[in-house]
Amino acid sequence: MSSLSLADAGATERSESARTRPQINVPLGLILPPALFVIALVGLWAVLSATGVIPRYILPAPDAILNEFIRNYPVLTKHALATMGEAVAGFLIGNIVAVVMAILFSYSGLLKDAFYPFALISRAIPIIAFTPLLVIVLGRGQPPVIAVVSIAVYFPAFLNMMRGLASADVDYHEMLHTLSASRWQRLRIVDWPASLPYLFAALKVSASIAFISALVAEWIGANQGLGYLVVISSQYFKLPTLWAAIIVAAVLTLLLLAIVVILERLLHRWTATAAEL
Amino acid sequence: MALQTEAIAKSGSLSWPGLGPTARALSSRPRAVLAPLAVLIIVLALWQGLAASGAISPLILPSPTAIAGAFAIDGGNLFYHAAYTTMEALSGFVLGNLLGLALAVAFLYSDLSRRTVYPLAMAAQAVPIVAIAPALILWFGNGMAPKVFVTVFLVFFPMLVNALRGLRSADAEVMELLYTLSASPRQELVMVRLPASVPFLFNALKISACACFVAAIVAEWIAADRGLGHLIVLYGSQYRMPQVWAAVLIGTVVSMAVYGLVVLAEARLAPWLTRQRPISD
Amino acid sequence: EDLQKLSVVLGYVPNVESFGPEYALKMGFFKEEGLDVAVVPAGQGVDQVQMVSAGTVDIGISNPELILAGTAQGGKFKVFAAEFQKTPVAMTCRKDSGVEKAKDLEGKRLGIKTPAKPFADLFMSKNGIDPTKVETTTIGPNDISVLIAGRIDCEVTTFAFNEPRLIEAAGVPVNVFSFGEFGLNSQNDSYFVQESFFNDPAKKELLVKYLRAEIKAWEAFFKDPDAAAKFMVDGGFTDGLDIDQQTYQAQKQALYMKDALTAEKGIFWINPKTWAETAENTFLSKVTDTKIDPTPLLTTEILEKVAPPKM
Amino acid sequence: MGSSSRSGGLTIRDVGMVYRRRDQVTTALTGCTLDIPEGGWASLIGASGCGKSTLLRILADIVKPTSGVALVGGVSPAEARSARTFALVSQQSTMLPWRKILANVELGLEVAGVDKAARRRSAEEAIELVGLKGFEQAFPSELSGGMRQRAAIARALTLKPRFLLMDEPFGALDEITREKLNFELLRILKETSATLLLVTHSISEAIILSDTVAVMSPRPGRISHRVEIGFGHDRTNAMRDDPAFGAYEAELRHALHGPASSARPASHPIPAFAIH
Amino acid sequence: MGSSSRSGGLTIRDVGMVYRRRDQVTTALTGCTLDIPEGGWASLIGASGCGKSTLLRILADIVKPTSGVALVGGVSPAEARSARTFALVSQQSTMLPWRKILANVELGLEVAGVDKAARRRSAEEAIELVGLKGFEQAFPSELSGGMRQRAAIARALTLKPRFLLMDEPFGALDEITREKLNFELLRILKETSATLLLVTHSISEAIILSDTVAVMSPRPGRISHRVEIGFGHDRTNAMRDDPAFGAYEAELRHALHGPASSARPASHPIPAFAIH
Ligand SMILES: Nc1ncnc2c1ncn2[C@@H]1O[C@H](COP(=O)(O)OP(=O)(O)OP(=O)(O)O)[C@@H](O)[C@H]1O
Ligand SMILES: Nc1ncnc2c1ncn2[C@@H]1O[C@H](COP(=O)(O)OP(=O)(O)OP(=O)(O)O)[C@@H](O)[C@H]1O
Ligand SMILES: Cc1ncc(C[n+]2csc(CCO)c2C)c(N)n1
Ligand SMILES: [Mg+2]
Ligand SMILES: [Mg+2]
Repeated sequence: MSSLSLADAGATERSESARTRPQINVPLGLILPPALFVIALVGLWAVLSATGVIPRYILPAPDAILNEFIRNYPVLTKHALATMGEAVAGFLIGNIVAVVMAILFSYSGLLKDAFYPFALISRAIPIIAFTPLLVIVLGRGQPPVIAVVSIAVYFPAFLNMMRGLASADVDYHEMLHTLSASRWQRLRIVDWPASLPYLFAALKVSASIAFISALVAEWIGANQGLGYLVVISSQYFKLPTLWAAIIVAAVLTLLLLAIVVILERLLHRWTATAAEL
Repeated sequence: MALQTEAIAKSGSLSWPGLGPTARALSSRPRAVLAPLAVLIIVLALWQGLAASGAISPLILPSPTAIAGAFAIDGGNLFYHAAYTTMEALSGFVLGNLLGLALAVAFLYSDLSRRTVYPLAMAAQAVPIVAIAPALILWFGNGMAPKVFVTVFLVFFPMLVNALRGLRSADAEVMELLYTLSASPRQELVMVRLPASVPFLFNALKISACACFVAAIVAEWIAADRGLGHLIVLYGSQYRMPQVWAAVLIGTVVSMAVYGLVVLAEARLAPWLTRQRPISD
Repeated sequence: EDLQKLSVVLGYVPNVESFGPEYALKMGFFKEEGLDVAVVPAGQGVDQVQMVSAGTVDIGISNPELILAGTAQGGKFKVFAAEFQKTPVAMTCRKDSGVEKAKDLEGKRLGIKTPAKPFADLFMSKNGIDPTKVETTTIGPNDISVLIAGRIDCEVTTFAFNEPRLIEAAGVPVNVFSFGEFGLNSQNDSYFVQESFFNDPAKKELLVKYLRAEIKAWEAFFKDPDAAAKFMVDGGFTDGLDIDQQTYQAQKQALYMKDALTAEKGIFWINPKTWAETAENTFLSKVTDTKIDPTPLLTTEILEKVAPPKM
Repeated sequence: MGSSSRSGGLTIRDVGMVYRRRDQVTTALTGCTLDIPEGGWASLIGASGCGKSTLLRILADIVKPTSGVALVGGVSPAEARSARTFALVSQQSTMLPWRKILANVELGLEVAGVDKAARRRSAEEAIELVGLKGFEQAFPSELSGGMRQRAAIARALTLKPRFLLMDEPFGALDEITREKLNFELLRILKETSATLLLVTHSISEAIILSDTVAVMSPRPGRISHRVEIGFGHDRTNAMRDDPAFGAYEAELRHALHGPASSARPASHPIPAFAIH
Repeated sequence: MGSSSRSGGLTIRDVGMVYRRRDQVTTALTGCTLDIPEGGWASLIGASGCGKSTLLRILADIVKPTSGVALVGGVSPAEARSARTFALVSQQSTMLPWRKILANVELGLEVAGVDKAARRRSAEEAIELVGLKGFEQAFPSELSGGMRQRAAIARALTLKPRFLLMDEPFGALDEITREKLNFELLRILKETSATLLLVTHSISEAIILSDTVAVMSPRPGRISHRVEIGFGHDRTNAMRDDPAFGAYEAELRHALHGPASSARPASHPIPAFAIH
């Protein structure tokens, strides 16, 4: 830390974990650096494409993809909506199940003893092995995709919540213990607030997993969605379509992340760090 | 009832020591071993019954005994491919986590890098591997490299997010102490931020202990001539389901073993995390 | 009136290869037969043999190798029609690689999709190619960019009228080696159901109605393949179909669907000789552990009732 | 003195406590015995690390003694805890950092299921009593050390417990605030006929607030001395002038520091007492 | 007294501090002025929440005053911090929970880049000094409150700083330990000619350890009184018997509590002082 920052550097440090950090009120300052960076990257990409360093049969030039967006946006929109629905539904289901499971495990020794290993193992199984089964049980279309997303997404939240629910300072627990608080009160008053930083870290991870797993699942068992579009367009070597679909997926991922970050700020003001993004 | 006298790991994950010292767990807390064992036996029995009843096609779900049979027929081959995948997965695990941690540290000290690179790292997570596989093969050839790349790619992000959060979780008072001691940023990192982030770091390691195998297998699934992913595709295309499930099972067991190692490492490296709570009911 | 439900899973993503089911559906031919048909598109990751064996769909359209492999693993199927008399499966090579005949493959680089590995080996051994002299790499399921980039000289497997066209469109001329001419013929896109389904007389009757309606669609295809391609592209069954490629495919495909047998018996006829060859190859390539006699699998009973046009 | 018709006070009988950490064993308490009748006021004084907090934590059912018996109101600490008969003010004045002061003070009543309006009222009263009015909406991190300590006292007071277990509750307070709170505490004890066990480092505070002062000696911690304070329960600040007060002080000092130190806390045996 | 040839002591000139929290504004300090010459010993006493810690935190460069100037050794707190001329013992005796006591005590020297053997030696010495021998390998959570506090003192002492800023370092200690450490501190101050600024709630401790006692009055915090203690730097416990000691006590009490209270800390205006 430079001596220039003087005391307010210390104050900033303090705010990071225990206090509200002053919000950066200039959205421009928030948006500008990444925007400039993206513009620079696209420029580089255009140059590399034009000079043939990036072959077009791998990654088309930016203008080809832009053209694809203009020409083909109804198709992209249709598939994007399908994927978004699946990813968001899976994200919600997976995370809610994870949180509920973590809570049950944290407060019931028997449940935890009996099922914790399986909760772990389920993540270690490659979901691809599941997909045909899911397609057969749930039929083709969105349900198996949502199931795959839920399974892929639950793990970070589950693990982080198991940890977060156990993370509260022992002193707090001793206090509640002497107050003879019920399990529910311990959860509500201490463990839940203490676990929020863990939960939000997990939600950010799973926001990214949600879309990739929706895409992979669509690749296997769907007839719509960006993953399907990726497969179809790769089967017919339509690279502009393929990359347009990828870009849409990436943007949607960022959108979901942004929602998580905003939620974090709203729900958890006392530890939220400004400008996570 | 008040506190139990033997230290009970505070963190939930600690008290189930993975595939580690089962014997010790059995002697100190038999339920932690017997209960899952009971669940396992019930599940296997139902599964066997279901498969035997013919309700589920053997081209979809083989019986547990058939899977066990696959090991007998094809064990050597399975283990050869599993070793290959393990090498890819572990390389990706190590490199990906180091990358994630390094990025988190960079983001911590450079706001600009965080604001520019973080969204892109996030967006990159949404790029389906199918789509970039041809590019990977083109650039990295067709050996382990592209698989390790995919694994790194999928592993670094959980570490990045958790590490970033963990590095910021240091207690304000402790940060103040280091500040008044005029610690350098590096000292602050090594002495406070990293230790404070240990619970988060281990969670990321646990997430990726499983994810690295899934990632390596998916990468092999696309184009590989070796590894469990290759076996799953090849055997799958021939409907040799017991072998497919055996390959899946090996992958699962090996990644659980890695998970168990992470758990053991955590208990070793972070003993202060085990301060015990009073047991209220 | 009461329509009877029936479902069919296509052999691939909807394209002119599956013109029959899609056109019959669109034109109401199935309805005319009293059928309510659900057409399930396929493509990457969809396995028709598994779906039929699990009862998820009634009719599957798939490759004989897969139907035989499924049979070897305990599936019980009945094959009642076949789209192709000659397999469209092919090896595609860059013209500039100089591979003009099979033997030329020696000293060249061959890209192999994982499921095609056993057949690639068989292809080489059947055609006197020393596999140790061929540098092989595994490629992705839809990967033609490696070939375009020149990292490999040839790849298996491709469809004769699909990938070659795409590769040439990217500026790389190719030679195509149709597997049928190299001892690996097979009746691709064979139509099959579970044996129990076929053994139910009421259901068997549905198959007759189904095939009758589909054949009616195929008659339209043969009248005007170009229009069929246009129908598939405009129908929006698959996003991103290309009219030029589909027109090309339609014209080529017709040649693969007809031969002496269909001229004598009718299109979609089942050729036991081809099946015997495929069964032999499936065994030789170790995809099945035993040599399967395909005869009990095959039936021309439905075809005989439908009496497709002889072309 | 102080003992009432109710079932019992605080009983500590032959309590021992051994902490095991990894390789090492710390014997924090051995053979501690102490009885405080219902309604009685007792203080615990002793050197740092001698086991005072441990004893309180045993009574509060946070740790279980490795030997001996502790009773709170005639029942085990666990039962007393379930019945919510005691309140503990812990040494580190624990506040939930994400709750504002008002919510932190309300916490005890909230856990006990008291309705919102009533607990708000109690909390506001207690906050006023400890001199924190105006800081209801501050987070704990925005208070000074002494203010946080007072908030913790306020939380315990809202509970109107039968037994008050306080671990150096006034340690971070200046003399005036401390004395004011001492007398507020006395008033409340009398109003509610509560039993008090107080850990303190101030001998005079111990005398002012107690019927019985127990002196603990360290390594291993045990109760080495007991001084009964004969002031009855009507206490005024004037009792400091009572010659008895000085005598008690001397006795306690003596008990704490050994025979030579009864005049002042000065003459304990440290090597270089007067520094050139 | 105490002032040396070095560049400067502690200077607080017209310092004001306003904390803003969300909607509310707390004026913690206004127009505080205080000079402590190099090598001088000063104490800060005052009511809980009057701004003592804030003042120390300003000198330690943790917070920046909203007005006025603070200098440590003639330079800004930030520069003093970089130059490592001061050590702070904070009110909450911060320990890194993942480090054992020895490592926690070594921390300051470790940060300063002192080699392993030397810092180990210093730390062990300091640990011995504060009476924590035998607890080097314990985690902070395994120590009593007073023991943690002593560990924090030990850490500061290892640094042998030019300026010692101590925020109630002895608050959680019993009288004996406290007094022992008082005199150890005096010895070290003399040995190192360090400058001391001590926050304490004990008037007698302030007198024993200071040349100057500054009295702060609350709301908003300012320095309302300064008492010079004329005992020189050779102090023994005997000074307690000096009539001057009593006079200083009375004066400080008076300054703290108002005119009526010079005799005892008792007569501050609380409503019901004597309780029936
Ligand atoms: N971070 C903060 N944010 C807002 N207000 C604060 C903050 N820190 C301290 N204050 C306020 O500043 C005032 C002075 O606090 P300070 O900690 O300096 O008091 P103190 O004299 O050290 O008291 P004590 O003897 O109780 O430790 C208090 O009113 C407190 O509420
Ligand atoms: N959790 C623990 N694990 C191991 N040892 C402990 C633990 N808690 C306390 N001890 C040890 O027990 C002894 C008594 O500690 P305790 O906290 O009861 O002392 P105390 O009398 O309250 O001291 P203080 O006045 O300093 O607060 C100490 O030696 C301490 O190191
Ligand atoms: C028009 C067309 N139809 C199917 C395929 C997929 N495919 C390529 S090779 C092959 C045989 C399997 O070994 C199959 C089914 C395609 N690429 N193009
Ligand atoms: Mg204590
Ligand atoms: Mg303070």
